Amino acid sequence: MKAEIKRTASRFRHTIGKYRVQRGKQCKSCAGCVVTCPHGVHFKAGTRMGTPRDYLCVGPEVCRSKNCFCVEKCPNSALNVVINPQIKALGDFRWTADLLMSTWYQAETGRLPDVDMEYRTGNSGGGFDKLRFRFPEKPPQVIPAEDIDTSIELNKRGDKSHRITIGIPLYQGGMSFGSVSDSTMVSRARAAMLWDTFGCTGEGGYPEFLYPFDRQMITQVATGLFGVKEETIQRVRIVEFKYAQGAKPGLGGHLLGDKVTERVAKMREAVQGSALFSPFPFHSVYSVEDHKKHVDWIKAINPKVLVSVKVSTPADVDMVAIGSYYAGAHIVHLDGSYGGTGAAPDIAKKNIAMPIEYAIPKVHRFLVEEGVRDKVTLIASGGIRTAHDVLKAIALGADGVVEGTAGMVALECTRCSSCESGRGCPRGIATTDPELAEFITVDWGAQRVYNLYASWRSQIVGVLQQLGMRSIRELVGRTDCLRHLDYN
Amino acid sequence: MPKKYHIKPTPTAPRFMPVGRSGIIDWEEDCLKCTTCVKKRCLYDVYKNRAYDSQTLEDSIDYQCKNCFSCIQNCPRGVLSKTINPEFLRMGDAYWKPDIIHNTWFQAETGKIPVSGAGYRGPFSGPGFDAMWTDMSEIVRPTRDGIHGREYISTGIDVGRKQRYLKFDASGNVLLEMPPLVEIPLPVIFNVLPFGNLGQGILLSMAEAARQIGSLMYVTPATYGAFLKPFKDHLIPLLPVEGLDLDAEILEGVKMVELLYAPDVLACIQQLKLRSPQLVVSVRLPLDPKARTIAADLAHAGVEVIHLFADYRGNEFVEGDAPRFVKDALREIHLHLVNVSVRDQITLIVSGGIALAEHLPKAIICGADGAAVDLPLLIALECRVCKRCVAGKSCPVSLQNIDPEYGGKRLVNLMCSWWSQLIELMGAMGIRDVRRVRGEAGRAMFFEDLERDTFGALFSNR
Amino acid sequence: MRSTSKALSAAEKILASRERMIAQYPPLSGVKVEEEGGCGVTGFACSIPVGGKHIFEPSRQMHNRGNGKGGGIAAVGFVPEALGVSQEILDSHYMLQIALIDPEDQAAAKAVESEFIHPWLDIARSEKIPTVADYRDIPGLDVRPPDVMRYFVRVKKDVLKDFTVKNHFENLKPGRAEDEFMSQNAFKLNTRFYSTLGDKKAFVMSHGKNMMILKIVGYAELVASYYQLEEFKSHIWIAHQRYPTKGRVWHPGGAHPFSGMHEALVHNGDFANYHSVCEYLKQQNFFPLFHTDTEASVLMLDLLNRVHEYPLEYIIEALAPTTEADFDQLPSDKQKIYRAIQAAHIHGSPDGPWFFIIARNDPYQKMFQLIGITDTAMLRPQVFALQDGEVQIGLVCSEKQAIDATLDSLAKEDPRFCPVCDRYWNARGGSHTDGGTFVFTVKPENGVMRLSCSDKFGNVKAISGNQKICDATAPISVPSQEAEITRTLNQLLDQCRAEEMFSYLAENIPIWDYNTFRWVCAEIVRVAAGSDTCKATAIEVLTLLNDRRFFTGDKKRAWVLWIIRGSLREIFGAVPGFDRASGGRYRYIDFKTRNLLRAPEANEEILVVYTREFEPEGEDCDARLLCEAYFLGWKRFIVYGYRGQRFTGNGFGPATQAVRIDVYGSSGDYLASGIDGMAIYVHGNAQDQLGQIMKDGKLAVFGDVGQTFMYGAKGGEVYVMGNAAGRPLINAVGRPRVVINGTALDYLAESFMAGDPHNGGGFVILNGMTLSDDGSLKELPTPYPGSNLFSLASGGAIFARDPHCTLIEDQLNGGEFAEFTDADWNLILPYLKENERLFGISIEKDILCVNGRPRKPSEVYRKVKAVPLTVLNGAPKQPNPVMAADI
Amino acid sequence: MKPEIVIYCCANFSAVSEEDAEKIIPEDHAVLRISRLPCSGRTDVLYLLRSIEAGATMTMIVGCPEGQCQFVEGNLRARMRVRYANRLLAEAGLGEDRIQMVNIAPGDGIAFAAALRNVVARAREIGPL
Repeated sequence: MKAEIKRTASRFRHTIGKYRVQRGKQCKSCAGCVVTCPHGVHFKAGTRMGTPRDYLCVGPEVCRSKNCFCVEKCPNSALNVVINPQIKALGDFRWTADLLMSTWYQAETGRLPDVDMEYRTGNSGGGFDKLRFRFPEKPPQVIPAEDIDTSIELNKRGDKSHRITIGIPLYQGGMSFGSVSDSTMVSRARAAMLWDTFGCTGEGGYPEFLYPFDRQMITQVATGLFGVKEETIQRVRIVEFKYAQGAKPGLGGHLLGDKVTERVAKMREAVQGSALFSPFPFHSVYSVEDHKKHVDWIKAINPKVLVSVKVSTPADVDMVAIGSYYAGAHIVHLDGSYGGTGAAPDIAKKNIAMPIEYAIPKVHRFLVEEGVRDKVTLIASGGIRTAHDVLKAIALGADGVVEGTAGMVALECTRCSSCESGRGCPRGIATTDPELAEFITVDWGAQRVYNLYASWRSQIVGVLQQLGMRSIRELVGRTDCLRHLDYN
Repeated sequence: MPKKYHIKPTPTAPRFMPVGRSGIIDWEEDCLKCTTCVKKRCLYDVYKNRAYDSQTLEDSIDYQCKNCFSCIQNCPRGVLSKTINPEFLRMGDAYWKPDIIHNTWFQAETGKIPVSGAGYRGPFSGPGFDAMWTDMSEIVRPTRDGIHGREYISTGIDVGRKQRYLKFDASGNVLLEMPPLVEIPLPVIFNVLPFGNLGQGILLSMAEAARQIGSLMYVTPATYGAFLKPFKDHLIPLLPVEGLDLDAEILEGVKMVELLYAPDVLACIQQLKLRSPQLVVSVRLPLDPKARTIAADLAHAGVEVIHLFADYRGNEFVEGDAPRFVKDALREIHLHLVNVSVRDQITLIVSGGIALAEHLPKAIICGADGAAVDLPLLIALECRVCKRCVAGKSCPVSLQNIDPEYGGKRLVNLMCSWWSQLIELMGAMGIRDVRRVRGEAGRAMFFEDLERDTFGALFSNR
Repeated sequence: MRSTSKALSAAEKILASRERMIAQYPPLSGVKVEEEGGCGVTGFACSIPVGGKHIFEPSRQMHNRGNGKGGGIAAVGFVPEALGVSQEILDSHYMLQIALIDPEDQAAAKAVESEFIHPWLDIARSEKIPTVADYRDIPGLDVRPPDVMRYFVRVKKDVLKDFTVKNHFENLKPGRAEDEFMSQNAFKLNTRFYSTLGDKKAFVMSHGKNMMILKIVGYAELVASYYQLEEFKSHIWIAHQRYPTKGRVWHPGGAHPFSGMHEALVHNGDFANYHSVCEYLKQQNFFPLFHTDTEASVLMLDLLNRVHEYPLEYIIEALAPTTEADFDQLPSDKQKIYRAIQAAHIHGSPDGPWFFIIARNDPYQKMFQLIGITDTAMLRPQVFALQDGEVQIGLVCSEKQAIDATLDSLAKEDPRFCPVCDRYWNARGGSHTDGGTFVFTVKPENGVMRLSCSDKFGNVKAISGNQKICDATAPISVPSQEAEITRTLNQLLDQCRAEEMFSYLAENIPIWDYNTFRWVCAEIVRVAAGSDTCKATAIEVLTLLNDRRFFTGDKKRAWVLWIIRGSLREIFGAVPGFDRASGGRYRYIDFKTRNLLRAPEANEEILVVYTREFEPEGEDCDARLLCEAYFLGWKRFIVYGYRGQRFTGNGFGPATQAVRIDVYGSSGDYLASGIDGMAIYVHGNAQDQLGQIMKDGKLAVFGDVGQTFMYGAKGGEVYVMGNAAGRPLINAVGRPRVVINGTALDYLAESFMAGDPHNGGGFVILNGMTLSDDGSLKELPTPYPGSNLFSLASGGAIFARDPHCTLIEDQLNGGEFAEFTDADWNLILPYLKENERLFGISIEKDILCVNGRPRKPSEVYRKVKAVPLTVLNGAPKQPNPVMAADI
Repeated sequence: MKPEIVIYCCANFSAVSEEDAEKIIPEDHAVLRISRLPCSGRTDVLYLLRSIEAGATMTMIVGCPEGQCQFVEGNLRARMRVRYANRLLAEAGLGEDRIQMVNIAPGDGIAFAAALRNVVARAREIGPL
C-alpha cells in the first residue's frame, strides 16, 4: 500500500455535520444547486436529487458572502439550512461536537474542514483548552514545509539498545486483543507503519495477525501479565510496562467471563468463559528497586529492547519519572487521568491523579533540574485530542505523545461510552463480536487513521513554520510559546 | 476475606420510568419500510422495548438510548434525529445536577459502580469537591487491591471519644475505662433529610438500610414514631438542648444521641452521660465562621463527637459574603484541632453537599472522620429534586407511598456502590484503612495548588 | 466532663514539657521532602561484639537496592576500650554524636558547642570520630561525609535539677528526666542548625547510650571505611542502602538510620499516610525535622516507648494492627486490649509498605535488641535467620544473600560461626501467629552475653538440641574406619549407584564425627576428579545430601550442609576451563574467562558456571552468559557460587525442552521466569518472582520460595519442598501444576484463572507440612494461616492437605470447598509421586498418614474450586451515565 | 370536577414551568401537567392518545411558529399528527378537538397565556371522557 492521502468516506449513510440541509417536496430536481454549491453538498443520484451531504455544508454566512448560497439560489425555494440540532446530543466537555466532527472530516480527507468548527480545543475549561500559541508577529525565518522535521528520537540514553526514530511525534496507545476488533488493531498498526511510528499490542497478548508489523510494534507488560511470554518480548523493539492507565489510575480490571471468547482465551492462555483479572498493582513491583529489577528482567530477555514505562500522574509523578529513568527506562510515558479506555469506573476517571497538563511541566522541570532531561524521552498521553494538543504537550515539555481516542474517533467512534455493554461497541470498533466487527475493513480503517495523522502532521508543520522552528524537537519545553487564557 | 465485611446489593428496578437524557425524534411518515430497518438493528433494542408512561409522561427510549448515533446515521431516509431531552436538563439544580441524579439512580438500582468507556467526559475541574483530585500510588508504593474483596480494606470507623494514649497495669491490661464507641462499617451516617415528604415509608427505608449495613440514622422528635422502635440500635435522636427530656421515648435504648449546639450544651451532655454512661453524645454544630473556635472548645471540654453541618449544597452558613464550601471550612477546622492537639480525641462528622461517592474520601481527606448523607438517599428512592414537595405539591414519584423493603434495598444498593468506590479510591491511594485517610492531604491534589505551581509559575508573570 | 485530676501522669508531664519547648523552638511544618522508593536494609545481633567490617559485605550485596545516594549504619553495644572510656561511662553516659555538615565551617562547630553542649552537659570524653584522611581515597565516595563529633555526656546536675523542677518531673522514674532533656536538647539543636536553615549546618546523628549512628552520601559500607570501623566491635550492627529518587544529595541528613533516644531505626518503605501520621505526632508534640517517614517512625517509637512506656508488643500493635481473620483468632482478652490500642492509635499507624529494623539499647533493662517489624501486608521483602551455638547470631535483611554475606564474613574470621544458619524464616505481618515481628535480645545470662529470639507475643524461637559445632579450621585426619568406608564408597561410585550411596551416607552421618564426615567428603571429591562418570555420581550424591533432610546425630545440620556444599564447590571448581585441554563432558567458566565461551565440542555436554563474580543484572550478568551458551548449543548447566544474581534461565526463548539447569548457592530473583520447556533444579532456597510468566517446563526448589512466586504463570510443573511467601501464583492462567509442601504466607492463588483442572487446567497442591531437621515430616497447625485463599479466582483448584479441617469458608472469597473425589486423587497422584521422588516425602508414610494412622486420600485432602461470583456475572445492565456538554 | 390538561412543549419553551402555568390558570381551575419535548415534532400519535386515555381532558401541543423549527419541519409534523390523532378520537366518538396544536414564538408569554386559557375554557366545556 502506497502511503498517500485518499478520500475515505464514512461507513454510514449520513455523516453528522454542523448544518442540516433539508430538501423540501418543492424540489424539481433541476440540479441547479449542484452547480451552486462548491462544497459538494448537493449531487444528483440518477434522475432525482440525492439526500444532501450536509456535513460538507459550510453554513449560510460563508455561502452568502461568496454568493453561492443554495437556499437563496434555488428557484423553487426547496432548500433549507439550519444549525444541526443533533449536535447538542453529540460530544461532551472534552470532546465537543466540533472536535468529533472535525476529526471525522480529517480522517475522511486528510485535511482540515472548511466548515467553521473549533478543531483545536474542547470545552473543558482548563488545561489544553485554555492554552493558546503565542506566535511571533512575523516568523523569524521562512522555512519551507518540506524542510521541517517532525521526527523524534526514542532512545536518548545512548546505550547499546536500539536506536529508534519515529517520523511523527506520536505513537499509538495500547489496545488489547479482545478489547477492540482485529480489523481495528490491524488498521491502526498499518497506519503506524506507514508513518514510520509504532503501534502497541496492549496487554491482551500478541496476536499473530500483528506479526507482520513486528518492527513497528510495542508490546505491553501489564499487571495481569496476560499473553506475556519471552517470545513476545523478544519479538519487538520496544516493551512498555503499563504500571497504570491514566483513565483508571491505580485500578486493575477484569474481563467478564462472557467476553472471554475462545480466541481471547487462547491468546491469554486462559480458559474460555472464565473471568480474567488484572490486579491493581504489579505485585512484583512494590518499590523503585523492584521496578529497576523489573526493567532489568525485560533487558535480560531482550538486551537491545527499549523500555518504556507507562505511569499515571500521581502527586509525586516527578519522583516516579526520575525513578524510572534511574531504573533504566528509555521512555517515560505519562498517562494523564483524562484519557480514554475501554471501560473504567467514572469515579476513577474523574478523580484519581492529576491531568496531564500539570504533569508534563512538573516532570519536565524536575528532569531538567536533575540534569537528565536529555537522557530520557518523555511521552505524554491521556487527553491528547488534536494536533494542537500534541503541540501544546510538547511545548509544555514532552518529546512526543501517544494517541488513542483520536484514532478511534477517526474510525467513527462517537464516544458514546458503551464500549463494554452488551455485545460491545455499536460502531464495530471496540468489539469482538464478529458481526459488529464486520463494519470495519482494514483498508478503510488504515486509510482513515493515516489521513488523520497526515492532517495532524501538516498542522504541526504549520505551527512550527509560524514559530520559525525547523524541528519539533526545538519546541520541547518552550512554554514561552504558549499563553494561558486565565493569565495575562 | 471474612464475609462479614461485605455489603450485598440486590438489583431493584425503579418504580417509575426514569427521566432519560436522550431525545429521539422520529419522522416515521417518511419511512421506507426497509426490511432491515435500523430500528431493528439497534444493539440495545431500545425501539423494540419502547414504552410510553402516560403517568409520568416519559418515553422509555430516552432513558435506554446509549447515544451511539448508529440508527440516526444509517437510516436511508434520515427519518431519525436526536437531541437532548429538555426534561433531563431541568432536573435538580445548580449543585444537584442531572448527572448526579442519574448516577445515583443507577447505583440505587444496581448496587454497582458506574462504569463507562472512552475516557473522561467532564470539565477540567470545577467548584467544590471538583477542585480536588485524589492521589494514587505507583512504583514507589503499591496500590492496594480491595475491589471485590480481593484484599481487605477496612472502611469502618469508631464514632466516639478516643484516648490520647492508654495506661496499662503490670500484666498489660488496660487500666482506664474506655469511653464508649459506636462502630460503623462505612464512614456514612444517614442524615436528616433536607426536604421531601417524610412519610413513614422513607424513614423505615432508611432504618432498614441502616440496620442491614450496620450504620446509623438521625431521627428528630418530629418524625419519630413507635414504628422506629425496632431499629433503636441504629437511631441517633437529634434533640434540641432546650427542654431535653431524659425520659423521652426517643432516647430509649439508643447507643448515640446528638444535641443541637447551644451555649449550655455541655451541661446537657453531662446529664445524659450521668444517666447512661455508655451513650455516645454528639453535638451538631452549624458550619459557620465561629465553628472553628466552638469546635475546639467543645473538644477540649471532652465532647465525644462533633457533627459539622453545612447547607444541603455544601455551603457554610454565613451572611453576605460568598460562603466557603464545606471542604475548605472543614479543612481549616481540622487543622486547627490538630494544632491544639485535640483532633484525634474526637470524632468529626460532616454533612451538607455530600452528593457522590467520591465526596466521601474527599471530605475525609479534608478532615472528617465520616460523613452524614442526606439528599442522595432521597434520590436513591427516585426523587428528582423537583422540590414540588417544598411547595406542598404532590410528588411525581409518590415518595409518600414507598415500600420500606423496596426503599431499603435501593439504599443498601447505593451504599454498596459507594463502599466499592471508596475502596477503589483508597486502593489507588494505597491505603488499607479509611481511618488513615483522615486528614491525609498528601494523598490529594488541590486545583489551586496545582494551578499555582504549574500554570501560575509559567504564565502569571508575563 | 474533662478529667480534672490534678495529678498529671508522667506522660502528660512530658507532653506538656514538650509543648513548652515547641513554643520556644517552633519547627517549620513541612511536607515530606525526602520521597523515596525503597531501599535495602540489613542487620544482625551477635552474642559477642564483632567488627564493623562484617556489615560491609552484606551492605555491598544490596547495592542494587540503593543507588549510592545515601547510606548509614548504626551499632549498639560496644567494647568500652575501643572508645577510650570505662565500662561505667559507656553504660551511664549518653553518646552524643553531632554531624558537622561542612567540616570547614568552624564557626558552626563552635556555635553548636556553645549553645547546646557546654552550658548544659558535662563531658566525660569528646573526640572527632577518626576518618580516613581524604574521602576521595575511597572509591565511590563523591560527597565529603560530615565530620562527626562524639561526646560522652551527662546532663549537668544543676541543669537537670532545674529542668526537673520546672517540668514537675520529680516523680519520673530514674533517668527519664535526663532522657527527656537530651531529647529536647537534640530537638533544639536540629531546629536551630538544621531544619530551619536553608543551608544545613549540623544535626544530631544519635545521642543514645552505648549506641551510635553514622551516615553519609554514598553506599552504607563506605561509612565503615570512612570512619574506620572495620575493626571497631559491637554487638549489633544495622545498615541501610538508600534509594532516594531525588538525584542531587549533598548531605546525609535524610539518610537512615534515624534515632529517637536509645534506638536506631532503618526503614524500607514509603508511608501512604505520612501526612496524617505527622498530624498524630504533632498532637503529641513530636515534630519531624528531617521530613522523612523514617524519622516519623522513630519518633512514634520514641513516643510510645519512652513517653507512654508501652510494652513492645503494644507498640507493635499500635504500628501494625492485627485485623480481619487474624484478629478473630486472638484470645478474647487480647482482642479487648488490641481493640483499645487500635482505637487510640490508628491515626498514628503507618499505611503502605514499610519494614523496620531497629537496633536499641535498653539501659533500664540492661539489654541490647535487634527488632524487625514488617507491615501488615508484607509489602517489603524480609528474611530472618538465627544461628545457635557457642556464639549466637540473629539476622534480619531485605534479601537472603545479605545474610549469607554476613555469615561468610564472620566465619572467615571466627570459626565458631557457621556460614549456614540453623533457621531462615519470614515474618507474617499483623498476624496472630508471630505479629510480623521478631526480636533478638542480647543480655547477660550467668555472666555471659547470650542471644535469644522471640516474636511479638514473646514466644521464643529456639534452636532445639545440643548439637556440636564443627571446627572448620581443624586439619582432617584419616578416620579409623577408613578401609571399610573406602571400599563401600569406591564400589558405589564405580557403579554409579548414587541413591544407594546417599542412603549409606545418610545412615552413617549420625554415627560419624565431623572429622570422619569431612574426610569422607574429601574422598568423594578426590574420586570425582578421576572420571566424568565418577564426577557425575559424586555430584549427584552430594546434591542429594544437600537437598534431602536426614538425621545428623550430634552434628549441627548447618555445619553438615556447609561441608557438603564446600565439597560440591571443590568438584565444580576442578572442572577444566576452556583454556585447558580436556576431552571430558564438563567445562568450567567464570567471570574472568567468560570471553572464552564457545560452542560445545566433542563430548562436551555440561557447562559449569561459577557465578560469584558476575554482575547481578545487566550485560555482564551470568544469566546473559547462559543464554549465549545456549545459543551456541549448550543444553546442560551447573551454576554455582550464587550471591543473589538474578534472571537465571531467562532469555532462552521458546521451546527449550532439552535444557536443564542445576542451581547452587543463593540464587536470585526472577529465576526461571518465562521459561518455556526447560528444567531448573534449585538446590536451596529460592528468592522472589520465581517462575513469573513461566510457560512450560519443570522447576524443583529444594527449599522455600519468595514473594509472587509464579505470578502470571501459564503452565509448568513445579515442586517446592518448603514454603512460599506472599501471593504465590497470583494471576496464573493456563495449566500450572504446583506442589507446595509447606504453606504460603497469604493470598495464595489470588485471581487464579487456570481453567478446569480435569480438563487441562492448573492446580496447586498445598501439603501444609514441614520437614524437621531430622528428616521427619510434621503437620503445620494449619495448611494455610492467611486470611485470603484463592481470592477472586475464576478457575483451577487448590488441593489442601487439611485432615483436621482447619481451613474455613471465611478464608475464601471466590472459592468454595468441594468434594475431593477419586478423580481428583488420580489427577494429583502423579505429581505427588514425583514429589516423593524429588524430596523423599512419602505418599504412604507422610501424606496419607495422620497421627500415625493411614487415611484415605479424601480424608486427608480438601478441594477448593472456583465459584462464579455474582459480582463477575455478565455485563451490568446500566443506563448511560454520560455527561452532557451543555449542562 | 377539575379538567386535567397535558401540555407538550417544544424545548424552546422549556423555561415554562408548572408555576408559570398556574399563575395563568389558578390551581383550583384545572390540573396542568407539562411535558417538555426536544421538539414539538417529537409528539407521537401514541403519546397523544395515551394521555387522553390516561384521563387528560385535553392535550395541548405548543410548537414554534411555522418556519422557525430547529428541525425545520417538526412543528409541521406535529400539526399533522394532531390532526390524525383527533380524527382517531372523533372516529371513536370521543370528540374532535381534544388535542390542540398552537404555534407560539418562544418567549411570547401573552400568546401562551391566551392559548392556555382557551384550552382550559374548552376543556371545561367538553368535560372529561
